[in-house]
Amino acid sequence: MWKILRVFFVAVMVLSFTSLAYAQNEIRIGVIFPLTGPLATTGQGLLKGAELAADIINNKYNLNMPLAKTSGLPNLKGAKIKIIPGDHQGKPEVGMAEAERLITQEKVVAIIGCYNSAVTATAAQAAERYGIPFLNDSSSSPSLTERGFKWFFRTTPHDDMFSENFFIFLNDLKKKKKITVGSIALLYENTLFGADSRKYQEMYAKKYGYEIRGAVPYPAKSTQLTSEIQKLRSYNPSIIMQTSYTADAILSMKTYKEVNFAPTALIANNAGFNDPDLIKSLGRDADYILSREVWAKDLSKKKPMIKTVADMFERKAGKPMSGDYARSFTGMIVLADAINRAKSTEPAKIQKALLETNIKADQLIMPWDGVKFDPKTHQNVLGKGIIVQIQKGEYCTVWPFNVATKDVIWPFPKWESRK
Amino acid sequence: MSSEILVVDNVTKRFGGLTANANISFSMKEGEIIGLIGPNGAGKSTLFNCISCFYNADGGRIVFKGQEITRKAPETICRMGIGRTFQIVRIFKDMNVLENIMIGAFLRYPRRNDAQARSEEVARIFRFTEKLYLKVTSLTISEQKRLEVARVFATGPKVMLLDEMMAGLNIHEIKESVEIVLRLREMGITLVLVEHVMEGIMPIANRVVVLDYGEKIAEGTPDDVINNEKVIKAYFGKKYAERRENRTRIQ
Amino acid sequence: MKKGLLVFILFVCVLAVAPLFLRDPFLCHILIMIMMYATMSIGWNVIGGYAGQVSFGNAAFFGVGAYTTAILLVNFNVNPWLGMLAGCVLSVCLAVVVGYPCFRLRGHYFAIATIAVGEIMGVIFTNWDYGGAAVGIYIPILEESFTNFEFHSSKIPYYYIILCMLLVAIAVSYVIEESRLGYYLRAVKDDPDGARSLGIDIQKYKMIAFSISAVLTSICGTFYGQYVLYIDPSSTMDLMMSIHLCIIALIGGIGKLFGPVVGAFVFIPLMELTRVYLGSEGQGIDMIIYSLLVIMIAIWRPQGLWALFSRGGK
Amino acid sequence: MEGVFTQTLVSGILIGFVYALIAVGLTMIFGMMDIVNFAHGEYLMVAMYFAYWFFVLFGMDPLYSLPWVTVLLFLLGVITYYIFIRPIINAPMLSQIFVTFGILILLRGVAQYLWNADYRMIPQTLTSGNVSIFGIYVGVSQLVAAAGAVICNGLIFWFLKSTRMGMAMEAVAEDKEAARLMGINSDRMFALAWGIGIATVGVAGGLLSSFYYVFPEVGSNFCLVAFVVVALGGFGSVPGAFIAGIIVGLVEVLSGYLVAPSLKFMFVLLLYLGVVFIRPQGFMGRK
Repeated sequence: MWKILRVFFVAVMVLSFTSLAYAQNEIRIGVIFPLTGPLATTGQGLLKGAELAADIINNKYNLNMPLAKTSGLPNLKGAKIKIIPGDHQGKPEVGMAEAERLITQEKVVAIIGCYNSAVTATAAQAAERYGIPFLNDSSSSPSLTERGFKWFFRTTPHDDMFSENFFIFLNDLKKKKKITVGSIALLYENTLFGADSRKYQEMYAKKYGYEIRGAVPYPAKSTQLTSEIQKLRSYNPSIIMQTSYTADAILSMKTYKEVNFAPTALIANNAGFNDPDLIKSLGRDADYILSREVWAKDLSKKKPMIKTVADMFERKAGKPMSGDYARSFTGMIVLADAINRAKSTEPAKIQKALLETNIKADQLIMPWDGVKFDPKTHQNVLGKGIIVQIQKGEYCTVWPFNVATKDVIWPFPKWESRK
Repeated sequence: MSSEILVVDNVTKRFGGLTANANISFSMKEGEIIGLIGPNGAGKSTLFNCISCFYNADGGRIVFKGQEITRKAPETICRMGIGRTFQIVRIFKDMNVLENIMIGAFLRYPRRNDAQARSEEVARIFRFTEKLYLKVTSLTISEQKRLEVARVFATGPKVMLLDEMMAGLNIHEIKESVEIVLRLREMGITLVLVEHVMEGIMPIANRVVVLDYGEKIAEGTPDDVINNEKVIKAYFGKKYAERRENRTRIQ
Repeated sequence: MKKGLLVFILFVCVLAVAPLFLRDPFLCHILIMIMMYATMSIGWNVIGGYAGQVSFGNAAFFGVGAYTTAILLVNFNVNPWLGMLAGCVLSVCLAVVVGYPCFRLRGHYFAIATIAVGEIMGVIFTNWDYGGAAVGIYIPILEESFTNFEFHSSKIPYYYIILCMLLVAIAVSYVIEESRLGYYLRAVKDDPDGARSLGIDIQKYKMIAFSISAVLTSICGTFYGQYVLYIDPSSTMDLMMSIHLCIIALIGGIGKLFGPVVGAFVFIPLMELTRVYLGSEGQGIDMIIYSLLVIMIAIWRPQGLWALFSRGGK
Repeated sequence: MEGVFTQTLVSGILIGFVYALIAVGLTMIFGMMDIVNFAHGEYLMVAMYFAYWFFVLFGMDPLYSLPWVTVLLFLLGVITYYIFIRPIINAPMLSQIFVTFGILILLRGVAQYLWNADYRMIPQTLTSGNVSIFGIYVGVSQLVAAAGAVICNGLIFWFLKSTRMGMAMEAVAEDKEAARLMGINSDRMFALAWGIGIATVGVAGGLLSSFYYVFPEVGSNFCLVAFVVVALGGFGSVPGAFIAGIIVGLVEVLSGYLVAPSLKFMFVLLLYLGVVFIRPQGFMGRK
């Protein structure tokens, strides 16, 4: 028996000290997401989004999108994008280690990642140390672009803007739809994502003159949320703003129904509420939830390209596209476009090209006004958020009204009034 | 009273309803060997544990060299000079002979080399010199019991409580144990032996204390005790005691 | 013992020289992680191996070490090295406060009580706003120097610092094994009542072992904070980390001086490799391999791999 | 608003019953063999997946598939015993801990390999929706789960106390060697203990699947609670686990509602540490 183990042990040591050979004309881009652990399902989807973008770039598709019609990067003799995946398991130190591994061992020219804000923080630090461009596609914690990093770029808007959108939306409801909007209570997961969202929601509530009756943090991975929701109910708010990942989003909706508690509106800060698994698990109980989003399939009425990409994604990943997966897709497109314009994989040139990025709105599958990076913070200033509502099991854009495809259903119907 | 090294005064111990020891008193002078005998279940082990503070007596006092120790912890009284062994041998199975003794020696010799030297010396006294590095599990029962005594001796005690040291031994081993007890006494150690093996304890004990049903029914030199009616009754039952009485009267 | 000493000296020389040949930072990172986990596992071995008290709460000491240094640095601008000492002192206090009641329990009850204590510490730090609560603490990026305990240009200084910590841990562990404390702990583990009858105050000695374990784990907490420059409750006080410390000692050889070191050199690369090469498909294959190894060792080789290498070990 | 408090109380008791049911299997296995099954939460996860697949593939509502899930888990328990546990029956505590810990990671890895990491839930079941009793709204599936837990606990208690097989198992728990002298094949008893222990967690999984999501790591949410319940109730005591389960459920929900939700689990742990320091063997455990 021990012969085998010793051989196995030697093999392990040898394997870990060899570095991998790789083909010549390919652009190696590192992609770091939570591929295992509690957020594995989101991580896998994000990876598929980036892979779809790489596929579109590497082959010819007639889509009005940078590099879609050509195969590979024309300015680099048609070199193909090669994605090197990395799994950070939701742990900051593993994110840093993966970033270093991809940079030093896999010799990637740039990195996209990491979804979890805390992991993006440490991974971006590693990239900064080695001077490798780091494009953040889906982390929404505002502090990431306030650390003055030279190599860090972010395409997605962050919580600061998203939180403000909530209250602009509420104001629009009051002005245009003559809907009275009452007091608000917050329910959020006691993690970096939740704590950050709460801070900004409270800040903007004060700024726009809305009353926050109370804020209830809950521990992640709870076995039950009854006590939290009952405490929320004791504030008897009219609107609930919730920040949860998928597991607790499902559990909380089930509990709302169970204790027969229906606020006049439930507004969610993306994440779990925009995960296709939510609708799959809750079925019709998920209806009427309002959630901030950066992408929605029904936007394709104004931009058909969105539907074709969404269908390609569904075929590739086996689940419908969501805001998160659209953002990792867009992140790859923006990065590839920059490398192509830089005409080289040399980090400084890519950085300069990223700073000059100016992608138009119609070339994106996102409802943004385009992609342009602020020279100091490297944050995409043209990013915009939208608000979607789940109606009959589908995400429909309801705000801003000029882009909306469906009318807002307000208030949130009582549980017993539903069929 | 001053030369009394250990005084047991009205010690009582109850387990729920059962009174294992009821008002037992006796005292010991330095260098004496006391035998503690009595039928099974007489409360010998309970008294033994009370003295060594593994149980805290419910009533009465135990005084060692003028200091009360009734409520003390076992480790404290060991430091004060009362060492004890166990009915079922409790030696450290993962250690060899030398290491077992060293655990005892460490009490008086904190530095490792001194403890090791002392242990080797103790091993010589207890004839373990060739077996120092043997795993203790390979020792015979009598060797294991002897090792336990050696280990306690290494802590430098004034009084040693030996719990059924001779039980389960053959004649030759009993003789060996007796020699060890005598040598301990020569070294000025006071001994309390709980025993069933009469031929082992009777020849060497200065005094014998007999317990029955938790009470002290007799105390005295071995000869007094052997002829004491109450002791015979306790050991051999009422019927035998009466028959023996008639016969002696007839003679 | 001669052979063991020779092996140890060779081992130290190889480690000391390694960074000069090893340019690749990622492998340097793996070696740093191996040495950090080895140091912590040696700390765990003092209480779990020598004293036989299986604790699943050692990650709390790691967290206290990391947080004390970080808070003192961020809020009071205290040098990280002083912060490390403060961390050790606080960890020892925690060990005593937790140890006193917990050591009255035995076997499974003790193990589960330590899990409970570890989880309580996690909840407290997740809700302690002054300590950054769930947001965690970003350790300020200071100018690179030994006194600031921060190095940005290369990992080599970190490598040598953790190597020294590992050597300190091995030395402490060796001294314990050869001293009264080591023998007494083994006696307590083997037969508590027997030990008491020989004058050993078992609570006191378990407490000493737990405090040493706390210090060795706490210095690694400080190191981790200065190395990653970001700490949060879930990455520093995680039950899985406490369990990994036990597994590493188990794989290498419980209660043996070099057990944790061998264990770390097998376990950490395995974890990194399965994650890097198999994890990305997210298929869980890495978990399956890692679990089968743990089961195999637990069933067929409880004395650990160390015995495998040196024929019966120390 | 007073309805809210009583509602919290009721839901605390209901979840407490489920905790009790999960803990009963754990305490039985420990009572018999002094082995703490760290993988207990993962068996719960496997049971929930079985219930989910019965629903998706055969359209069976979790209540109908419950007997099947229980039988499958019973077999899984017996297989686990013969493959993993028998070799370490007399091994030191640490080896036992790491074999069960190895099983925990193995089941999680297999679940992730077979069914990937998505969150799954049975959307519409017989017991969905809620019912109001004296004005208190309670989920029907929680009620059914609680009822199932009580019945199952009762069955186990009856089985151990009055059937021949049950008493034989109690005997083996008391003293392995003595039981063997009485002609009881302790090996088969251990297999039975594992079978029944894992089967009870199968029932809990089946009942939970009607109102709780499942994904490969859902076991860890319940695992620690089960340990606390077992240790609080006293290792090896089935009635102890039952009472402790309800108390833990209540403490968790009430402390969450009255004090602070994010600290609710800490109160459960403090309760546990408090009780165990006073009575190390828990409420009703053997010393």
